Amino acid sequence: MDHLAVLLVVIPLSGAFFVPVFGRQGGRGYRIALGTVLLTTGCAAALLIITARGQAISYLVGDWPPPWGVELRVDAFSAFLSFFFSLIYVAVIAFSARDVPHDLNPAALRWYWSLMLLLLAGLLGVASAADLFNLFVFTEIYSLAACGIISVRDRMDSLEAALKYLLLSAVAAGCILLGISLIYMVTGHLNYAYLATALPDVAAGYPRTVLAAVALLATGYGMKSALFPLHIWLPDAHSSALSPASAVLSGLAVKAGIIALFRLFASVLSASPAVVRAMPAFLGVLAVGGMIFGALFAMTQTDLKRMLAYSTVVQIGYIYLAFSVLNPVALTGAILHIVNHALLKGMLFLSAGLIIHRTGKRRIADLHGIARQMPLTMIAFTIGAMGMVGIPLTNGFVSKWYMVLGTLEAGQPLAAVVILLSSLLSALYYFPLVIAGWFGSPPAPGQARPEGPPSMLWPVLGMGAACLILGVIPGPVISVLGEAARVLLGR
Amino acid sequence: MIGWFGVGSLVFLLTCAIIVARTRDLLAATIVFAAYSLVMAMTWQQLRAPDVAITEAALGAGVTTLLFLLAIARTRRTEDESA
Amino acid sequence: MISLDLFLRLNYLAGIMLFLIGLHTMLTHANLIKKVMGMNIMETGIFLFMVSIGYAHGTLSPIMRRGGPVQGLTYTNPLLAATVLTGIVIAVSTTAYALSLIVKLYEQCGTLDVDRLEKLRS
Amino acid sequence: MRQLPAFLLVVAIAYVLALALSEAPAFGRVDAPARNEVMRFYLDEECEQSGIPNTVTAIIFDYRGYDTMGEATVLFTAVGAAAAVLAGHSGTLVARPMAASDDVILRMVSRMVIPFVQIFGIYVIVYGHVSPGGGFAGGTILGGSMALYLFVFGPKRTVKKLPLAWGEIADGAAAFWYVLVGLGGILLGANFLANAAAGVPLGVRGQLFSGGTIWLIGLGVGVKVAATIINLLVHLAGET
Repeated sequence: MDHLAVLLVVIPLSGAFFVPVFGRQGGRGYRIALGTVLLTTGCAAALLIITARGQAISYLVGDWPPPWGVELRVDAFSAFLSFFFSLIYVAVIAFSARDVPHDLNPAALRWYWSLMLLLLAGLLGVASAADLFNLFVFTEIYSLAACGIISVRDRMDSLEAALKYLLLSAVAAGCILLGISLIYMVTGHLNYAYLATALPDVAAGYPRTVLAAVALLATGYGMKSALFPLHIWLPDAHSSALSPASAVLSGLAVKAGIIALFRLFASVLSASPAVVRAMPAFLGVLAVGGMIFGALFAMTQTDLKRMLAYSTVVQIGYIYLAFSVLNPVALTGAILHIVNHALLKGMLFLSAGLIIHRTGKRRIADLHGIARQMPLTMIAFTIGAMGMVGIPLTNGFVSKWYMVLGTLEAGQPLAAVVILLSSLLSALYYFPLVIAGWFGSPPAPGQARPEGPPSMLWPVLGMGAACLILGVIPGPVISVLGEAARVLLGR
Repeated sequence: MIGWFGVGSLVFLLTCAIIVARTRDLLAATIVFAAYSLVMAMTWQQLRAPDVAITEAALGAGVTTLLFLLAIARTRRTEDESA
Repeated sequence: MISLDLFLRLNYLAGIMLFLIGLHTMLTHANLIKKVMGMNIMETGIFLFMVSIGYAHGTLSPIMRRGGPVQGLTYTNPLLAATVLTGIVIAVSTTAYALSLIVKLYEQCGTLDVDRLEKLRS
Repeated sequence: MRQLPAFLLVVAIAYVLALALSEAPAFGRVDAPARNEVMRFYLDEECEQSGIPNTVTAIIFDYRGYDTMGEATVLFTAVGAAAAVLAGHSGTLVARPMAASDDVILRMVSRMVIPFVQIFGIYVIVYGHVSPGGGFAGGTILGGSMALYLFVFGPKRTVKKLPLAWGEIADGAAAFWYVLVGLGGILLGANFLANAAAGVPLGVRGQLFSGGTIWLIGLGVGVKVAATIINLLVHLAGET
């Protein structure tokens, strides 16, 4: 059964390799992609069942024990994220089947499926890595694939956004690699567990080197996850991609950097007291910046997808802020918010994609009265907006509730105030849109357009249902996550 | 110690890097970059990493240069875009 | 504070300086191809740094002669060589992809200058 | 505009790194902290048990074979992304594919040289576990020979000799070959990518067919890298 830990990554990789070999005709690429993603979801579900009771799988690739070989570690944290990530992928791949083909030429379409699967493999690889260099390699896989699915859309703004993203993520990769080599220089280990044992002594002997390495790693992963001043690539990249690609990028890909930092911090860096003092505080300050400025930028946007992209900057801020107080309750909220935001933002981008697919409109001002034409889409969009703001009975409320509770418990009421304030700001840019969509008068009442095709609607509505379910009965998920958070913080 | 040869190649590398950064002619920069990569490969050979050196000579000096040449052939040769 | 010891670490210093030169080129130059060159210099700087970490005076390259290692001699760190190899391949992949994006952008816009691209878009 | 923040960022990183380096272990120390039992295990284990003289190749394809699978995937991703970008003809400017050379000397010499370069590439691939080199370097040399053909005879003839579809199929198949070798380890009752632990015979040290799966993986990686390079160059040369 332990083999599932490696199969989780190998299945999407194999699917990606199959597409150019077997998927050269028509709809085959789609079928390969969907089959692969379903298999991966099954695999992740089995892993979640195994690890939910707090027991972690440690897989030794090639049967070489650490510190010599590469170790994979799947615990409740990574299994939970893997399961939801692949579940969201099912919806996005199903949505793509109708949305993407008419935007792409056949060769680009083939690679679109392949790159989507590579992105998933990279994300799952990051979630299960227990070795610094292995983490770096999978970070590169997902970053390149993320740029790739932006640039498959052959437009000038997509190409430019992809290039900007690629160059900045190369800078980030350089910082990460330099950080890894500094850590290796003073410890001689790459495996998390061995680093954790070696680090307390080393941090006493080489305090500045360790701090510099941590600063470089935090910069690198902060850039990859669009932490506030390093978020400049995100709005272009996420608004110019195809809608399903935006859903995956905004919902899942930016989270990989957060996951990597959480894991690194929890299993390695917490061994050094200086790092524990410096890093979370630093991240917390930047997170607050992201929550305030991201919201202000979001308010001024006129383009729907750009506004959603800035909203991602805000939500990333929540997750980092909740992480920075180092409290198990807040961390439970943060992990839950990773998944909740993935569901909500994925759904918002997909419903924006449906609106663009049917009407061709993407300016916020043009969306008045859109609910009369596409009520089901608008219901999904409304659930997403309510979740983003944190209205009770949606999943966004649950995670924000835990984050606020945790920050209060950690004795940081200021952080709680910032979370509430930023939610209020979210309401200011989401609700006018929703109200105009439901009650505004459509510009040309004569031309009624039907809803999108069912094959595009059900993924969106399914995600909406998932959001409501997680919002109404969060109990089982919270109990799994509480365990995961305690394991992460080592308490 | 790394010896005078080592120090000399480090100085050469830094000079090449600055030239690549400064010159406005992209083709010239590519050629200097190829020389830079070859000297880098030699430095790594001196640092007793022959596998890395042979890979850098093939990938860094060879393929990267070819990629740059092709890209320049299909775009433009100079950095100045007064036209 | 920063001491003179830095000069006993000449190889590290060179690697870091190449990293910084590359980073500066990447961030300040407007030309896209030049940015990619800066990226390559930055990455080779890191690799030089890593290879230098693996080196130790008076050691051999980690390839054993027939009949096993010679007694009393040591070898350079093979793990760093392996990681640098991986890094080189990743760097080349990134370069290739970046250059194909640049060629395509040039086909569509006729410029390699980021400022002009910015103007064209708005 | 862009100059000042970039300069400040570079200075900040320079300061952090200088602080780190001023206390880091000195260059070239034989007793540096990184030279610990992990490194010694690789070297000792190599000479005691496994049949691979080149320790770096052993680390790449055996101890840390999973990372190398990721590395091959990064190459695959880059080719895919580049191919997707360059596949369509949507540009407003006319694409300017690379022209063939009509120099007789160049043509004759490259006709003679290419087979030798290819043989050398294959040699570097298959002897990667004995001498410096291996799948990545050898595959690059093999791909480089085809790049020479591309540069001299032009992309049209290259594509006629080696259709792009073949390159893509070889790329995907060779990457999948890596996964297959890994799954072989599971089938033999050990873990993914297991070599000696799965009972694969290691052969006689220093000979061509030694090192168990290392040889198989190296071959796949060589094919993969060669296919990758020629795909990339053909795409970039503008014949798609």
